[in-house]
Amino acid sequence: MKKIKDFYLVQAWLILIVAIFFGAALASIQIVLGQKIEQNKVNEIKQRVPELVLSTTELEKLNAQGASLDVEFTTITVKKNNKAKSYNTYKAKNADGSTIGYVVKAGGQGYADKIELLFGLDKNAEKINAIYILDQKETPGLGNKIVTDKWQNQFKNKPTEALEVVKTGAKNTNEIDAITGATISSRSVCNIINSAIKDLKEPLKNR
Amino acid sequence: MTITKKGTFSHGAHPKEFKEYSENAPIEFINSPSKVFLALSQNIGAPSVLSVKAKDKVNFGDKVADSGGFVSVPLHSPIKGEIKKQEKFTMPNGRRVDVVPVEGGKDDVQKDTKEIWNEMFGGEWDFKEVEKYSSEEISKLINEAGIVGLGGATFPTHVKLMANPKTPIDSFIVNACECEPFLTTDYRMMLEATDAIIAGTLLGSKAVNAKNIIIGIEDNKPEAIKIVSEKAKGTNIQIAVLKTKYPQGSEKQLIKATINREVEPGALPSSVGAAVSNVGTIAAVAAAVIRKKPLTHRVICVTGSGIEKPKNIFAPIGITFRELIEFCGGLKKDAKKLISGGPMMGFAFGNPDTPVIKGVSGITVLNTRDAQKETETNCIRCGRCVDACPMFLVPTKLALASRKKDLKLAEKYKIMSCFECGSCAFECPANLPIVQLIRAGKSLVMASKKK
Amino acid sequence: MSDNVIQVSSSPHLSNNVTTKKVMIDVLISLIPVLLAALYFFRFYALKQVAVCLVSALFAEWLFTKMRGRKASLSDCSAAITGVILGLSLPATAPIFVSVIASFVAIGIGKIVFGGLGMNIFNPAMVGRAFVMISFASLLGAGGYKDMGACIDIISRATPMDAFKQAGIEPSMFALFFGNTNGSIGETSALACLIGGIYLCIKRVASWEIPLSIIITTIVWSAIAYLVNPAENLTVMGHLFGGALLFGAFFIATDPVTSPITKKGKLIFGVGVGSIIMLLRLFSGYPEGVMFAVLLMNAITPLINNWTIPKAFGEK
Amino acid sequence: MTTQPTAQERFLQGIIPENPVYRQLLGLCPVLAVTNNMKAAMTMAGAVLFVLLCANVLVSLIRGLLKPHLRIVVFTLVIATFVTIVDKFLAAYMYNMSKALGPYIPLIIVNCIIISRCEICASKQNVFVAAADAIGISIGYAISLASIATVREILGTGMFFGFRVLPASVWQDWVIMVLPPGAFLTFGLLLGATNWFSAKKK
Amino acid sequence: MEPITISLASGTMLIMAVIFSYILGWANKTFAVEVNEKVEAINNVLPGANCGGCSYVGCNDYAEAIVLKGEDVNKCTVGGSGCANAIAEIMGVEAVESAPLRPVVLCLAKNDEKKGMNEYKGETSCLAATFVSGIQDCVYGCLGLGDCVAACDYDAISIKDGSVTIDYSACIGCGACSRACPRSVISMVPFKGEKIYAVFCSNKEKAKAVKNVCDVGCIGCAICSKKSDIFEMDGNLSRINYDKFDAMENPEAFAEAVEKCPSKGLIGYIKNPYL
Amino acid sequence: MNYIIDIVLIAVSAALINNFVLYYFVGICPFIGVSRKVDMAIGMGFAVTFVITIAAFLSWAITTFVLMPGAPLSSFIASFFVSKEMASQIDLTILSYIVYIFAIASSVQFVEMYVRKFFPDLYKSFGVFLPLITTNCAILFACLTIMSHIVGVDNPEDVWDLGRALSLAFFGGIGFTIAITIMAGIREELDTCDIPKSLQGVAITLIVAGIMAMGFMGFTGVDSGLKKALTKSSIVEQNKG
Ligand SMILES: Cc1cc2nc3c(=O)[nH]c(=O)nc-3n(C[C@H](O)[C@H](O)[C@H](O)COP(=O)(O)O)c2cc1C
Ligand SMILES: Cc1cc2nc3c(=O)[nH]c(=O)nc-3n(C[C@H](O)[C@H](O)[C@H](O)COP(=O)(O)O)c2cc1C
Ligand SMILES: Cc1cc2nc3c(=O)[nH]c(=O)nc-3n(C[C@H](O)[C@H](O)[C@H](O)COP(=O)(O)O)c2cc1C
Ligand SMILES: Cc1cc2nc3c(=O)[nH]c(=O)nc-3n(C[C@H](O)[C@H](O)[C@H](O)CO)c2cc1C
Ligand code: SF4
Ligand code: SF4
Ligand code: SF4
Ligand code: SF4
Ligand code: FES
Repeated sequence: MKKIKDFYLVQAWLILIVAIFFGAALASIQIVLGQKIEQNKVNEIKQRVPELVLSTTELEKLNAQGASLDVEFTTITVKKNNKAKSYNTYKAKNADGSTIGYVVKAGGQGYADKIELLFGLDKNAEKINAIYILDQKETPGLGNKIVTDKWQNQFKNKPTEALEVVKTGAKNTNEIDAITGATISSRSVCNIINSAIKDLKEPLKNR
Repeated sequence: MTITKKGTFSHGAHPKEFKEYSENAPIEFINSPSKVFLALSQNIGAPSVLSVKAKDKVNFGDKVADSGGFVSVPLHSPIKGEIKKQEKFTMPNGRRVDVVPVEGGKDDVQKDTKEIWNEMFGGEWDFKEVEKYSSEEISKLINEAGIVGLGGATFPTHVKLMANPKTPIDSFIVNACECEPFLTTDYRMMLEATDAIIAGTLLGSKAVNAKNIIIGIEDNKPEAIKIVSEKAKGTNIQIAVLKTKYPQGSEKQLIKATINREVEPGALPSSVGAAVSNVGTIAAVAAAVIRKKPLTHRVICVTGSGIEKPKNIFAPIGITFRELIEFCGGLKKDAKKLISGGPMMGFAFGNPDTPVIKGVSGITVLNTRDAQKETETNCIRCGRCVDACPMFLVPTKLALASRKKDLKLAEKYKIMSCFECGSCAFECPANLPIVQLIRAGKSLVMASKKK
Repeated sequence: MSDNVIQVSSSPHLSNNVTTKKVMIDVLISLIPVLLAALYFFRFYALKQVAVCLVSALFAEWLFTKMRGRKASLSDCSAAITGVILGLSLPATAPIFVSVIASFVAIGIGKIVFGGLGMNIFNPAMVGRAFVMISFASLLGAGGYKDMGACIDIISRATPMDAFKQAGIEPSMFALFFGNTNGSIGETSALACLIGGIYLCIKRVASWEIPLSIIITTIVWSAIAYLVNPAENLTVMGHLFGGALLFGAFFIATDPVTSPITKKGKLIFGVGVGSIIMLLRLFSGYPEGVMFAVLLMNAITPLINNWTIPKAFGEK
Repeated sequence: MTTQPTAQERFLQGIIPENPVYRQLLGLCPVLAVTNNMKAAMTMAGAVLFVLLCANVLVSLIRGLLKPHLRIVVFTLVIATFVTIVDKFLAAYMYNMSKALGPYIPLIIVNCIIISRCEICASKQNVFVAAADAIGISIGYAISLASIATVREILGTGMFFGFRVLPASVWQDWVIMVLPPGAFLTFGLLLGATNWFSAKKK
Repeated sequence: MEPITISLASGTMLIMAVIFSYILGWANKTFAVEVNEKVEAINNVLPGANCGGCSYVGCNDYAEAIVLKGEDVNKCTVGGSGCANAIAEIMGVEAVESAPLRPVVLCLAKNDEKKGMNEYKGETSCLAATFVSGIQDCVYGCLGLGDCVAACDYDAISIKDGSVTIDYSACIGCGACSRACPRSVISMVPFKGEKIYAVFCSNKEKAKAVKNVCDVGCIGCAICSKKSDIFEMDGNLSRINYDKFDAMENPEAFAEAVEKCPSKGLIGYIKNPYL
Repeated sequence: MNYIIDIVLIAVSAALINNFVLYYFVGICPFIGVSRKVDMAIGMGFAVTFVITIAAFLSWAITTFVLMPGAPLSSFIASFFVSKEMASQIDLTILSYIVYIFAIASSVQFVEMYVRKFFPDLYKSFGVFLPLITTNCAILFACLTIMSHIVGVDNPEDVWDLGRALSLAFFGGIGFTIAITIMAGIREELDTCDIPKSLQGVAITLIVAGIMAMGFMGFTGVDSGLKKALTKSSIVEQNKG
């Protein structure tokens, strides 16, 4: 007869106990910290909402008041090439419930890796108010200039029609100056915005 | 008789020929020296065994040593005189060998060298006489005459020229390429002992029962081609005129160029049904079989930019390098390097008092300019050595592996297939001592194999 | 007898008198047409670029060999080639500090850390160029080539490959062939590269297998690309004469140290370089791929050597 | 048998003589991945310190109960748990840093430094020694990360800990330094330099 | 909600742990590798230089040889007697006292004492140089091209004027130099007592041949071996028998033999640097 | 068609552009430790590729079915105890690291046993590498990358299925094999080079890796380029069809 000590599970009693204990401990940590982590993720976007939907003066006013905006999160799914595509959008509302504008999260391929960004639209989805780059891995010194205010400010008050990148001096309202040496990154940002606007213009207007 | 043209092999090198020093110098005859030094191992294989004692008297052509085995040959005295106590000499190839001196006294009258030449190679030759000898008889007579390969390899010729039912030979090739720069020994032999060569060729082919008989000559020797093909009329000998390229005279490359067969690495020519002998060897075979003369003298070409009067000399084996050089007027003031053999395969040596052995086909003396070696740099991996190597090896890897003593790498690149022809080092812009390194590597590989 | 001390050495006692130095000097000679073209089109920009790279490459070689406690190796001229080729592969506009850093990296990290001449795995000049290209992408990327303020007209134009990739402007074949376009100062003139390159091949300093297989591979791939989509792709001629293809094929990919030693290996190497150049030109973010293609194939060279050991004579 | 080192020896050895990066060449992935700026490098070092300390202490406490063939499993379990805890803490309280470090925090689980310390020291010696060992090794690790990160951050961005040290007006960033090739080159050259120094000292 | 998460988490972990410990338990049993404890223990004692001085490929090889093949315990030249004693303890045998082996160069000829020196061009390596004749007349003596220097990992060898000097403070006695020398000029000798004597020549030829090539060589006159049995003739070359040297019965005879050697300075000694 | 393009792009990206070793710095230990000889390197490469694929499969399955919020298996079990609504929110991702490392360790063990039993010859040549692989971060890295494409993805379309997961893992392994084999080739060559003493060994290996990484940077953007070219040609195809 086999001795009890020879059973594999008996030999491993320590592991079993440790496993149960650690499982429980980790679950507790998840319960304690999980909420906060989720909050961090949401906040990262939510705290950008005011600056993306308000003009500078409005923003200052808001900050002076120490007030905050009401933000409503929705996922909008559109059909594209027979496939569903979802966007996370954030509707900013005044205290009275009137819509100020929308913030859309969108992403796409940049020069080196994915670029993820937010852009704010006015309440009729007719003008871009501002953009913000959430995540990018473009070349430092070149492509990563897309995070500079100087470049992003070009997007202020652009109409929501197809934006175009030009290399020498934007003239038309829908033109954006390329970053020298990083046309590809510049173009990628515009393409991401263009395609999101194309998908969302109608759904947003209709809401 | 037929003549084929432009046979050759791939790769190889094109060193400048430098034959002009001695090609037009007819064979001269040096007076017999009063003392000769007969090295006991003059051949590949077992050394000869001394059959006389110190103080014994020997006459011209007397045997002084017996064959020491099957792959070995007897040794004959080239002069009349008294046997002296054995000594040791360092040969140009670095081997330390036993040497037996023979010293002629005052009253010992030496035979005239010219007379010896005439007895061996001169006079009328009747090729019909060849018919009188059977294959076995020829081998036996060759053995008794102590003939080894005079092309440099010094392999006992009777072993090569012996019919062997296991490896039948259909092609007998006479190596008259003399692809080494400077040397003109074989060339002068072809011009001055043509009959003996033709007779020897027929004897050799008879010894191995070969139907195909070929003499391979490089196309830079038109005179020799002319005279040999004239004399060969009426025989079934083919003359293969080959492109001038180093090392055309190497056995495997010659077989490829003449009968388009490739000998595997490590195998002998007989594995593809061929036997190769040097012209000088073949002339000695004729003298041995038909005229019953042992191999006591040979033609040695003393040439090069460091020699006063380059000459082709018929000289006794065992004479010292110094005597030969002095016969040619001595060294020039700027002589820098003494080489036993030609500059591509030959061995440099420092002591001119070393005796000549049967395999020495020439002495090349280079002056300071020709001996100049450019400074060595690192290998630049240019691949010129690869393009030159007639064995299709990668010499640079062999050299570097040997330098690092990385035997595995050396064997992976087939170091043992290298036959040290020197084409690679000749071409190398980095002046890497490739051949020297490969030799060291090969010795390490062999030592590790023995273990 | 002789006045000399007798010398002994191993056979062979003859050599064909080609030395490393002579090989390297031949390369410098073959670069003369390219240098002349560069001087003609870029004037003092070319002079400055080549001179700065040459001087700093030589200084770096001297300094680093000294640091290693080795004898100075300037006399073999290989550092000079590195300097000149590096200078020729930079844009006219590159500032001096870029050229100096590139030279130091080329000689230091590209060559001396491996043990100096003949030991390096990667082409030193390309290591240096890649280092600065990645470091200072804004100066050496396509944008960097253009300098509106330059007093030489061609420098104020976009490079032809880039103009095509960005704006679809077909380059003029005439300009590409003779070289009055913008670009790295050595690459613009296809004619000069051909003259110098053919001289190299005839002198057997460079192996003809490499440039030939690069050129043929490029022709094949660009023809396929053109046939699949003529609207968006450059013509075969454009690919052949545009960018650094000929300069790279003749002067850079042929560096003996960093390319395979056997014939078969060289052909494989060339096909690899050509294919990677075309892969990068057609699909990557850069308008050109010679430098990366050479570096990548340099990395594979030891494997190619390893896998193309020739059969010995007579071996089955 | 050789005697085991004392706590003090363990502590000191970990810093230079048995430096986990330059001497033992362990756990090189994070060394290369997170050293493009000092902040990330130091956060990483902190995370390693926490995990190593906790794991060493815990393993040392239960060392009497370990079965030889199962000990590695226990180590792994312990390490993985603490790594998860660190990861979540970072995500909760240093969200941006956690995003920047990405997968390299969880990769501490397979970092050979920790498992080798559990094996070599914690499973054989008492809690006190194990803790000293963990701190020593972690300091050694931090020094190594700092040395590489300093070079890369200063040359690559002209900054140190996010503060500009080389004025942007004269300094052109060597972008390659913050990219993958720069990591390999910097570490390779620094490793060469340390070898050279230690050879010279001898 | 929370209890569920916690128990599910614990449950998942438990299942995994069970699966895993089962696999490991089984693997442990099925693939148990016999580790020889003695080998392990000896491995811990050996210095781990893996130098090959013991004539095995590495320390581990030697450890195995001791345990499995009964090899002597005193072969490790690096560890010396301390190491041998430790191994002996593990193996439970008596350690034979072993003196450290150290290299001695048996050719003292400087460049100007070697005859027939010619200018040598080629690879700076003694092994490679043995394939070139005429570098110097003596084919037994040191070539001075430094294969031994290259073989020594401890920078203990230097060459000046073609003559080799060993720095015994750096040498650990691994014997790499001796194995590397193609002319077997370096001999490994036990360093014991105050003076380590040696016959500093390697030429095996007869008197005349030696005289022809070297001024300081052993001419094989055998006077020494006739005077004292410490000397033994290896052909024409005198050698010291170090086994007998330790238990020398007749030191006077030995002194006389040294005295009477016609080649002055040929038989000499090295002061033991380890005392 | 689009799906296949997706898989191809993930493959190209994992093998070349974002090479595990030269871009993400994972698997450096074996990359340096086992790159001295080419045949060893190839053995290690294939062992990693094999294990990484199996581990990716396991972790994909566990994440999808057990760990992620709303995973079928865990919510099924939980639904016995709480409401369906609540059950679908059970989130066990906190266990992911532990689960992955165990999945890796058991697949290594399993592969080792399997190969030892059924392919003893193969075991001789690459079995020795298997235990080393457990502590190779490339494997865990692949699992984590797959997880990041399953958990917390905004767009349900972008959640990776098994095919994408395996493509990443398998070609990531191939990329590792390519890098380590090239490195081994170079290191064999370096054996005959005169490298400064202090740089010999790991230091020069790192420098070579740095230069290789520069070379691999040339591939940047090839995926977008390919995507553009491929989608264009597939549109042409669709139009035809
Ligand atoms: C190392 C390196 C990194 C680069 N990084 C980027 C980048 O992040 N974004 C970008 O758009 N272009 C980048 N480029 C430049 C592209 O290759 C291309 O030349 C450029 O996008 C062309 O833009 P331009 O016409 O504005 O000069 C980089 C180039 C190099 C050499
Ligand atoms: C590189 C090389 C070159 C050779 N050149 C010649 C040559 O020119 N003439 C010659 O007779 N033998 C030459 N040999 C020797 C031949 O290979 C072969 O040994 C010889 O022809 C056989 O004839 P034997 O035994 O009569 O000497 C050469 C050998 C080598 C390795
Ligand atoms: C030898 C050589 C190699 C080059 N290699 C590359 C390369 O790999 N990638 C690249 O983008 N440009 C390379 N260039 C620069 C381009 O050939 C050329 O100058 C280009 O048109 C400029 O575009 P870019 O700066 O945007 O890359 C190289 C130039 C030379 C002379
Ligand atoms: C045909 C040829 C091409 C060369 N090309 C280059 C080159 O592109 N870059 C370079 O740095 N050195 C080049 N060299 C010089 C030299 O080979 C190079 O610096 C070595 O890599 C140094 O070890 C070349 C040399 C030759 C013979
Ligand atoms: S490697 Fe050998 S066979 Fe080949 S060329 Fe060199 S010496 Fe001749
Ligand atoms: S010829 Fe010389 S330099 Fe060229 S590859 Fe061969 S060994 Fe190297
Ligand atoms: S001198 Fe050097 S090689 Fe010789 S035994 Fe001593 S340490 Fe070893
Ligand atoms: S002792 Fe031997 S290895 Fe050392 S230099 Fe003399 S001959 Fe060469
Ligand atoms: S730390 Fe990444 S493989 Fe070791």
